[in-house]
Amino acid sequence: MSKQTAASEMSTGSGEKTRTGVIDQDPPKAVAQQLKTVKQEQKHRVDDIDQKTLIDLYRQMLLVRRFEEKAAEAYSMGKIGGFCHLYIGQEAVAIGAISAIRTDDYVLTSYREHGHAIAKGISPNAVMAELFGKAGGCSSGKGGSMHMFDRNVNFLGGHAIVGGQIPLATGVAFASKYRGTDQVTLCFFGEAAVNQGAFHESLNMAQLWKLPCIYICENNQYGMGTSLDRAMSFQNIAEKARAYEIASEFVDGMDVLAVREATARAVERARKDFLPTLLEVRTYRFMGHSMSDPGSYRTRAEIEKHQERDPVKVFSATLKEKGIVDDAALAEMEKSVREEVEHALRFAEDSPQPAPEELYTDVYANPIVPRNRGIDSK
Amino acid sequence: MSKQTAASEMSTGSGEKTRTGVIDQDPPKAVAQQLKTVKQEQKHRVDDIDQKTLIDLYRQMLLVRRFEEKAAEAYSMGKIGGFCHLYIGQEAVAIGAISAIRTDDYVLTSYREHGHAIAKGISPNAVMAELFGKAGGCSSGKGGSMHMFDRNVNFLGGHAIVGGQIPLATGVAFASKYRGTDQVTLCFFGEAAVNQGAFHESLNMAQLWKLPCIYICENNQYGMGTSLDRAMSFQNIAEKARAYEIASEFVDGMDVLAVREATARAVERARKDFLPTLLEVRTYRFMGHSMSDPGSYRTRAEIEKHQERDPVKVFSATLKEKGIVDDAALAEMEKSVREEVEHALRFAEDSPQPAPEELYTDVYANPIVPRNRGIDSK
Amino acid sequence: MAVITMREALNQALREEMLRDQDVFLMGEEVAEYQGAYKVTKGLLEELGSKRVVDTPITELGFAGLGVGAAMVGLRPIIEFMTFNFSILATDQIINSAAKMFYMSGGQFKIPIVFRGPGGSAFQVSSQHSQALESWFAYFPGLKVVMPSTPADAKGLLKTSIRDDDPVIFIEQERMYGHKGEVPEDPEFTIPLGLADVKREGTDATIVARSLMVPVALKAAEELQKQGISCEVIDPRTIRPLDIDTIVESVKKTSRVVVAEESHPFCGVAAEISMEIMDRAFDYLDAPVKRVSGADVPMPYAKNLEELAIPGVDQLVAAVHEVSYM
Amino acid sequence: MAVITMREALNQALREEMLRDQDVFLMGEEVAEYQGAYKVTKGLLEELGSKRVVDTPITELGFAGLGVGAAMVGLRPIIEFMTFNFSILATDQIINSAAKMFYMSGGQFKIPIVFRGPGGSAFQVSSQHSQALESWFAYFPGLKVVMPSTPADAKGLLKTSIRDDDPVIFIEQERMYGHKGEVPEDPEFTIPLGLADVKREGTDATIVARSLMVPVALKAAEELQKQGISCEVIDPRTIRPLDIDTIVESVKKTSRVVVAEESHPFCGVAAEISMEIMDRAFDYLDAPVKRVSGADVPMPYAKNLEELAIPGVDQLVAAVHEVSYM
Ligand SMILES: Cc1ncc(C[n+]2csc(CCOP(=O)(O)OP(=O)(O)O)c2C)c(N)n1
Ligand SMILES: Cc1ncc(C[n+]2csc(CCOP(=O)(O)OP(=O)(O)O)c2C)c(N)n1
Ligand SMILES: [Mg+2]
Ligand SMILES: [Mg+2]
Repeated sequence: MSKQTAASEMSTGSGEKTRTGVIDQDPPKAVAQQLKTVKQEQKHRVDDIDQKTLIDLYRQMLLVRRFEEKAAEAYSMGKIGGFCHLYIGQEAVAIGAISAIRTDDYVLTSYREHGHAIAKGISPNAVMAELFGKAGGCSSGKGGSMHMFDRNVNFLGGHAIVGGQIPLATGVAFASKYRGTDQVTLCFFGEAAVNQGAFHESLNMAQLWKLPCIYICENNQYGMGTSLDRAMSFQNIAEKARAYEIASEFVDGMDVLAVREATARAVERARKDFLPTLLEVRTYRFMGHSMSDPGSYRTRAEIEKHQERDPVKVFSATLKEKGIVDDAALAEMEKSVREEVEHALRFAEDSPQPAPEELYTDVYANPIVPRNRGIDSK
Repeated sequence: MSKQTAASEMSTGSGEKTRTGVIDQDPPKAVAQQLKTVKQEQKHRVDDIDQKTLIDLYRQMLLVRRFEEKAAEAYSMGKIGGFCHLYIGQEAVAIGAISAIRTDDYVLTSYREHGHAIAKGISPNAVMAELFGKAGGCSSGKGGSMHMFDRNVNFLGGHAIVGGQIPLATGVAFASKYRGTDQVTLCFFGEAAVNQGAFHESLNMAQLWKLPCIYICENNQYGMGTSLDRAMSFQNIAEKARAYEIASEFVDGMDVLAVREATARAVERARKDFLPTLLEVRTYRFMGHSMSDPGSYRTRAEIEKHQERDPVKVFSATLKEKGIVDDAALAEMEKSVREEVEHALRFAEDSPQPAPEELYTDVYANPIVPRNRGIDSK
Repeated sequence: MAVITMREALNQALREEMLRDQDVFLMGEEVAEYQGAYKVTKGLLEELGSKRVVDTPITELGFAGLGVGAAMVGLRPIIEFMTFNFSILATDQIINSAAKMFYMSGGQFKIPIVFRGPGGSAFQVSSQHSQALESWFAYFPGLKVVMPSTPADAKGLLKTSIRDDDPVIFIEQERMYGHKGEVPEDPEFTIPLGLADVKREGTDATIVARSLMVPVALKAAEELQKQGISCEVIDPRTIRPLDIDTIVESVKKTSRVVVAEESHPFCGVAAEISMEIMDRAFDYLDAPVKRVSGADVPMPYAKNLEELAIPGVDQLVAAVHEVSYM
Repeated sequence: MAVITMREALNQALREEMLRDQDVFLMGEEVAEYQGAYKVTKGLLEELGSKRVVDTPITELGFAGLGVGAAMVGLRPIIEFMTFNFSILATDQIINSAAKMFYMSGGQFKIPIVFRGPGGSAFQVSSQHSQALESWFAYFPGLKVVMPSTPADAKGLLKTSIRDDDPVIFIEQERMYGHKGEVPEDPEFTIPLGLADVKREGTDATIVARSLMVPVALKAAEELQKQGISCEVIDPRTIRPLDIDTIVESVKKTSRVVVAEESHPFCGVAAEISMEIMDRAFDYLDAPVKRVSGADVPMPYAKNLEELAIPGVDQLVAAVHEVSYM
């Protein structure tokens, strides 16, 4: 077994060992996986999955990619304000993972969540309108890029305090166990969030109480301009799970199928036995931290090396090589995705601004008619 | 090698392996060490240390024990108020560890700090007066049982928020490195503090930046009424150091010499190489969590089993068996310690209350003559 | 009506609401097996089981956030802080998650949670363990803040808070757990949030007091009555939303106001109340609103200093004299 | 004097004080290699080295506490919060350690630390990233709170804060980094804490404004001047300690006051100022003090709503009309 494909074993809460999708045990700064090897791996995985699902996965990745390219355009034109954190390069993570759960399962994530929102089933229209701060947005224009929500598809945000969603997700999983439902919760966060106390406190509770929460660390190797090794003394995040006796896996985040499989394994443990898992998914963001990041902390060459493993390209190549799609089918998908994104853009532009009185709604669910009035500028 | 005496190896930041004083790898609920084995170990250690130091260590432990028995008495008589957390049973930890550092090294700890304060060199008079809330107390009566301070001996508190002292100590160690002094910092905390985010955040920074801080977890197996296994999913605290690549040891906290030796090893690493260490020191508190704790969460039998390993008794027995002290010497020490404690009590009783105007001093070091006056009840 | 302690009244409220609604659970440090650090949760574990009454690690940020997450999907958590001093570690989840979730999700995720526990001054535990944080939480839209001063209010307001669909900060005064009073037994006894209570009627001056200051104000009013000054004592009970109307009505009658609080003064609740009184009853005021607050210093340990730091009857009497130009 | 931005003025203050005193170091997220998320720390790493300018993990509670510990033994840390929103995670160390250490140690351990970073409303970043926290910190004795409104004030006050022996919360308005003004070059240029500045003299009404509201107030004053109303604009600059005397002097002259703030209103700084004005200048007031504050709602993302949430010139003009009974 070569180092890259060795299955390392990690301890789990129950003493059981889980298979892992380890592809790279080198420290974070080390080179990315060889393109050839990834494709090799992915081709094996393709065989286990039906064609419709494969095509669906691909289309979703492409949709998120094109959606964000369009959002970036709109941002540059001043149509979107605030921070805007693009997910380009990481699509395989959200789409792979979320494809392994049901609609009634829960997803929580950070501010870099357009991809997760779309993967969980929020329409690109509602996501784009939210970016535009419009009434038709999935949070009625009140949340913006960092706070997408949709009750109907159990998409629970969109949280902008680094690490803040980790205790929340733990609580959502607590509720599933409390009620005895078999719903699982996926909690996504960046590798820099691992340094927050909230991560530590949550993983301890999750394993102590056996909560069906799957913690998915999207290790894109940078927290803003700070590389992993400048912020974390021990950089093997999957291994940190041992400090809580939580099961964990290291996963190739450039392979949508690897993510899907690892998540599926975790989901099974969560659904059947209420057991948590930590997945460290190694990925890379191709764009700046946010739209306003000059990105001078890494070289063009470094980015390009990672772009060779672009998860969208790798996957389309695999699908073609396996004969699941041909060029015509790909072109057709490209076209329909672009149309969908255009449509989202038009929807967002046409959607009205929130009515001024909306400023004062949604503060309280049980508003107690304020006996004190006029204390603010209204 | 029997399980009890096996030296387990833990990974350290630099890849080096440290010897450990592991005496007990069983999960926390497991039985305490056999009395015989402890004494055996302690006798070996005695040979490496000069007599004066040994007697000094013993006298300090005895002093802290008698001091706190007296404080408990005064508390019951209503002379001391607030919370009062006794250290009885744990004396070997503070005294062993602090005996391994210099006066210009730093100590920070929690609210259970009478022993540490005395070991670091605050006079029993000043500690007792502080408990009495008197002007002669080491914090001028403003801090009380939980907030002892003494600048002159670098005793930096006495902190009452569980885990709060851990980042502070990390900062003190940061300052030593910043200035290039070779001072080390000892940071004591209970095992329940390990579940706080502050622990996690601090250990990461300490190893990332190589700070000369020695984290001493006094694992007395209960956080108030909650046993370790009800609060922590993975209970081997020394092992948790791996998540930060920090060196660690597991230490028998009932053997003052074991603690002293383990601390000395950590001090060497800290002084020479600015490296942090985590020590998990297994101990037990013989009294309630605080003076008001009914203690119904553990049985008399459990307490008694641990009392067989009373660190004061074990040590006096060792010293006698080794011919370092005889009964007469022990009786003499007992007498002088009791006198010292009586003296402290009288000092505290005679010390005046803080003057009423002290209410308003020490709020600011640079008080800016308040142009706004009278905003409080004065 | 039975005469019981504040502690027992709170315990009744918890028990009744947990029996009434399976979605309510109670979580915090030492709430279950230890029966509560202040014994407020006594007997609940035994009666309701360990699913409903959960002991936590010392991990305030974590379990506060866990509670908010559980509330997002419809449970109704009661999160006990062993004391509110420790809630400071959890403020991010209280403010950035609980208070804002309903708003930033455009009204999709309400957060029916109660954060409760003892607050305010305790007995000689120094500054980290003895502080009043109500103004701190009340500052944030999205939170409700409740502070009862009698066993009956404690029970009725806690029951309402548990049934309320918004995050409620419910602060029990640490020194008052043993205070006794008559408490209704009807399990449907509740008190609406946002409604002040006139604890004593009077005509010459108004004392607005909350929590620990209510019994102090009532004693001062008695004292003053002997001197021929009739004081009205108003307890807002809910700090946010604040029932300013009841206060203003009283001021229109008495024209003189003292606001008492044990908290630090700066940007405190008394300042807010005074500002509102000035805004609504300026022409009725015969004297500026007088604030009597806890000392503007961290709480000292020494008993004599601690006593000086908390307002007492004498200070309230003096303040009423002052607003009466006596 | 050179005309520079607030950002540059702050940068100068940091640089000068770090050159002056080896004990001063700067720590925070992205302060070093990235040159600061808002570029306030630009060039400092290069000039002062990585010992003095330290990038941290995202671990606010941890590095805030680390700073306090370093201050206990005599260093003078400057802790940057990337924004003050994230300081909420660190409040325990700010309040329970920094603010109280000097007091609870009986005056043995002073904490010469500056916590600084952008605060207040930012541009369309929604409620978790857009909030004003000054009243929150100012509530606690032991802390000082500073909020500059011009580049010169920013520089002079930051230098003084760094030299001060107490913990200072130094809040830079996120929208104001690009604001320009004349700034003295003298490295000994400092501005004392606790001293308000009269930004414009006037006789008919007083507007008390801080931070982002100062330029708004000055524009409103111009507007009002055209209508024949002469406004005095006072910027307290330091929120704690508060220079109430300067405000009261103005009120005695004008008899009419508007207090402007972009923060939420409840228990805010305007309430505190109003209470103090009432206390000291009751007989001079011709109208109740009027508060114009940010909306009492979490900050919305949508641009149109956001604009409505922050007080503007029109609202200030209307408020001055109101206190003038026009
Ligand atoms: C508590 C907190 N501190 C700082 C920030 C500012 N910030 C936003 S994202 C970010 C980097 C996070 O990196 P990582 O967790 O790796 O996620 P990524 O952005 O790479 O997806 C920082 C510092 C924040 N939002 N919250
Ligand atoms: C943040 C915080 N939460 C809760 C408490 C209340 N409390 C004080 S000590 C304690 C138990 C701590 O246990 P441990 O850390 O094991 O130390 P030990 O008391 O055993 O020495 C608790 C819950 C506190 N002081 N601070
Ligand atoms: Mg990252
Ligand atoms: Mg313990």
